[in-house]
Amino acid sequence: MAVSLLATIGVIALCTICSLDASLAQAEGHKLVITGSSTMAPLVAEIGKRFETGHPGVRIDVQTGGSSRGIADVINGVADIGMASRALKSQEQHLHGSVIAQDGITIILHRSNPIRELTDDQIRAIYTGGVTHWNQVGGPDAPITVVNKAEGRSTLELFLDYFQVSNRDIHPHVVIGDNEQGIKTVAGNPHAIGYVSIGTAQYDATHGIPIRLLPLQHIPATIETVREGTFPLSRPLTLVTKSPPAGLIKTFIDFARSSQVNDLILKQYFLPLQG
Amino acid sequence: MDVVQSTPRIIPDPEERSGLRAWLPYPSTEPCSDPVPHIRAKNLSIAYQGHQALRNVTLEIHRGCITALVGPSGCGKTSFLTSLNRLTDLIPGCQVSGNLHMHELDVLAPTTDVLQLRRTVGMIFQKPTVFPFSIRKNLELPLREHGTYDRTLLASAMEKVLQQVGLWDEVKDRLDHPAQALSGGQQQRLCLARALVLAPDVLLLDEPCSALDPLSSGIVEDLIVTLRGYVTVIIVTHNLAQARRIGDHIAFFWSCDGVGQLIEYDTAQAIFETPAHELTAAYISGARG
Amino acid sequence: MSRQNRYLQESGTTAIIWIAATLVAVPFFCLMGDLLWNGLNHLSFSFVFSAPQNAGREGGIGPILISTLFILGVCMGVALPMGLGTALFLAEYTRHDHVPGRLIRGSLDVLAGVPSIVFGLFGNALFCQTFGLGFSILSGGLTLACMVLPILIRTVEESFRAISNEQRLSAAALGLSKPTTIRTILFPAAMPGLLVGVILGLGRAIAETAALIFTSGYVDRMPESLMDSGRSLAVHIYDLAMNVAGGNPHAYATALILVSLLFIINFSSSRMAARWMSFNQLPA
Amino acid sequence: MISSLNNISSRSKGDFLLSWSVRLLALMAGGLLLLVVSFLIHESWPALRDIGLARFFHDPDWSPIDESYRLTAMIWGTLLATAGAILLSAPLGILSAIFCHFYAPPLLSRGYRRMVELLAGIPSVVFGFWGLVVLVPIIGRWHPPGTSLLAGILILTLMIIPTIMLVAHASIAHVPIAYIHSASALGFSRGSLIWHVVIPTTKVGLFTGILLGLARALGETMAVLMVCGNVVQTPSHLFDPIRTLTANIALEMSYALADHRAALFVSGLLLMGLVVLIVSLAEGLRHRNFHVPAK
Repeated sequence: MAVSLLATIGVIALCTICSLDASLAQAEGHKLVITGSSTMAPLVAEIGKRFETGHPGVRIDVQTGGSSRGIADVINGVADIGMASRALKSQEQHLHGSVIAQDGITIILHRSNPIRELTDDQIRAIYTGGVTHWNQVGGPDAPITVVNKAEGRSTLELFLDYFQVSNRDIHPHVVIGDNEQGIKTVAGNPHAIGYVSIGTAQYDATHGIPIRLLPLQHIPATIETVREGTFPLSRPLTLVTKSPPAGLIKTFIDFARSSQVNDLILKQYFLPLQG
Repeated sequence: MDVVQSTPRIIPDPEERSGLRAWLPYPSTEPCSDPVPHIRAKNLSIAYQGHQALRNVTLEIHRGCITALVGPSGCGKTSFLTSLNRLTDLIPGCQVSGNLHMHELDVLAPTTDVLQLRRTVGMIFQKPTVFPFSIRKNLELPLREHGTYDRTLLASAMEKVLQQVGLWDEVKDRLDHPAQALSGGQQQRLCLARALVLAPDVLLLDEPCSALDPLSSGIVEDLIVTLRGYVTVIIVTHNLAQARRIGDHIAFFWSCDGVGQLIEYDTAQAIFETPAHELTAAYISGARG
Repeated sequence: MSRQNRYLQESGTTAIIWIAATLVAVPFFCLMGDLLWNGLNHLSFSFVFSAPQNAGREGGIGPILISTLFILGVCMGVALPMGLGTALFLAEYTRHDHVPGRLIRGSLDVLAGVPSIVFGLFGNALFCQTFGLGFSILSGGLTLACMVLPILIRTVEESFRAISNEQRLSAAALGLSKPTTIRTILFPAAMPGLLVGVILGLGRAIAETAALIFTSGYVDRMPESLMDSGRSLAVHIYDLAMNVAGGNPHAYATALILVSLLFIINFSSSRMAARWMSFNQLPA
Repeated sequence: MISSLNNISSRSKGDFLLSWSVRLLALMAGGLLLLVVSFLIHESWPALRDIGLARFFHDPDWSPIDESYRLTAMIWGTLLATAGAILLSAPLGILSAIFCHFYAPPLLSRGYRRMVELLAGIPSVVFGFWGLVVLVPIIGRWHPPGTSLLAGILILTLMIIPTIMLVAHASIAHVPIAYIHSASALGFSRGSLIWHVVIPTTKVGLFTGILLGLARALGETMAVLMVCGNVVQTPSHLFDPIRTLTANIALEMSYALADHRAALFVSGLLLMGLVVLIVSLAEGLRHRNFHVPAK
């Protein structure tokens, strides 16, 4: 027994070493690590799957975390491609961004909430604590649960930017990370208000999740208004690389920008570049 | 085979020794008649963590004799015994000094191969210490460790020693059963067999009967007597009657100020009938100790 | 004290204690009942073996089980030899009260108390970034190995220490060398303890989430090598519960599987330990 | 005169190999703590150097985007959640250990112990999940949104009861049976036997259990992350959402950069220091407890 146990340990160690060897060999050039924006992750994962079927032996690993993480991982070299659901900032101009689709940010409520529209001022008041009860904005008699994004998420930055508020002035009840977490929180609480990517929200709303997307400045939050350019809170979905894309990375980015993935982009309720 | 003058080495070649030298006799010289002492200790002292336990023991033990070490608890008998096969190495902080020779072998020299030493010096403890596996494996393990792998040799050696200790008929049908299922007396006899299977020159016994019931104790004692003439036996015992029954020589230890000393060493007859030291006389008469 | 007073006091104490015991038991049964009630509906053969789809709302947990096994394999593959060696050193090669042993033991005690999230930080900084392993099963497994090492060493060392010294002495008296003594006598005797240690370590590793999020990552696909990122069961539950609207049903089913795995591990370990003991110490 | 040297037991090759390899492994295992600590310090060094310890307590708030790194709200969150959990679980854990020993019929006692052992094995993410889908909505109905300090306290309580109960159980089992017999012979009732004999003799053990529970509660991440709401604020009542130090790390680590990342490592270091202090206190107590012979 003792001997067999020792042997087992030996075999495990050997296997570990072998597979490590094999995997290191495999890792060269055949695997793309993509990290960043939770808004883009489901879309890029789908694109990756399709890319893999056309390129056998290639593996696309997608990890979420937020746009800032995508940028950071690319700079650190942990990821080959970063996902940022916003345009590159002025201090990030040394990186290379390739836009693959357009998206917007929408305010979401629980579907049972009778409110159909909120003005920008009302939203600002809700988020900064001026309005704490739904009946102050014509809703039911219930306290408002304010759902805010965690820092480092581009959705938060764009939201703050649009409403001209500082994150310090916001008094949230719940802080969430991913878009999905925000949707889940709002879907689970009839008196919550949150803001997420239009694509993610619309996808979930059409898949039976009880949320409602509110219009902004009377313009409905849909893919069409984003396309027309009328929706006020829109943003580009960008793939970021450290150096100008080349090799497999370039092939992948070109693929993601091509019309071959339009159906995937539309399915996630984002706006493709062409068509 | 002439053992008397020769054997400066204690490491015979494995073929000859692998437990199988029919483990019988050394020659039929009368016990204790060998003029060259088997074991010579000179000024042997033992200290634990700087605290002296045994001081300046000098004695000569003869081949084939049974030497009994007697004396009250804590007077260094067991320490002396364990220094003979250098089990003292295993006791943290134990320091042995002085001269100790077994034939020509310098037992205490750092270069001595202790594994070979312990192979030729068997030891039995107060409590039976069978290993937690089968009877067969208990006996085979030491032989394998010392280089005997042949199955028939192993089997014959096992049968011989088990017969020697009178255990064969009791266990021959359950050699593969756990040794710990045996009774205390049987376990102690198995330990004896396990020591004998290596065909030792010297056998150290540390109160081998004290944890046994009187019946088993008697059986083990009788076994020890049968070894007289073949193996040099050194036995620690608290049982004076036993020492008198089986001992050829008696070494009487006493603890002075917490330090063990050898008070008197002589033949059993001399010790019990004409003790030279008053402490000895008091102890054997039951007045002290 | 009057007799009646005393009676009242006694029955009051009894009542309080029964209430406390019930207060502990009720949430446990609620939790288990809830898991069973909501998890069993979704449990099926295909759930266990198929791949997750639609962020885990559909499909199953096949690749996640495999990733979990890989992570545990790496963890034990590293922790077991290290733990065994260290325990051997502590129990057989150094004295209990000597400096090296005390230092190592002390540092392991401290390590045992380090919160798992801190291990996550450490693993991320060392394995993912400094060693360049990235988000991978290997990083996760190594991080977990650091985490379970103290508990493994502690149990194995205790079981070596529990072996009576007479066994060592009598082995030495037979001229058995130290490696032989360890291999043939001490190791088998310490086996139940070793098993318990492995089980405890496995239990801790399989339940771990915080340390894995930053080391082995989120990817829920079938891992092809140890360098791939892989999602463990616990991370999957976390993700379904927190990030996936409509993910609760499958989170329940996954939680049920995870908890049953832990129960099976616990149960079989006590059984195995008992059988090992009886095999060694009682007539067959 | 020669004296025997210890530990030159054998010059066999196997022994040499084995003894050096176990030494090497032990060295590695012992060095692990050093590695962990040095990495944490190395990673948090930029923050300690550039930000300085004082700013973690004197900045206006926690807002890494604006380079503001006040940790006090999260420290309060951690401490309050832990304290609440200990206040609830210590009596419950100890009482249920007493229940097991003195009140429950043998069969129930065995089953109860088994149950607590199973409870101890349930992963924290399962506790968190259950808290999120069952407990939080219940609290939410009462006082929205439900994710709150209270939810954190309740879940933590459930998680550390097994630790406290099992340690208490073990130390009660160590009470010499003679104490109990002689107290019974003096005509003590069961209540006063427990109160005057069992509790005083097991004080140290009970306290150790509580300390270990405390350490577990302080270091717990996933469960509190899932049920506490994660808002950075000093709670003013039980229904306020809070963020603990651990949850903060788990939440922000994935995208933290530069000073922000270093600040998270600082909070990790802080946490580790705190937990290590408690654990070593508990270990010290436990050893003392076992070395005092029962007289």
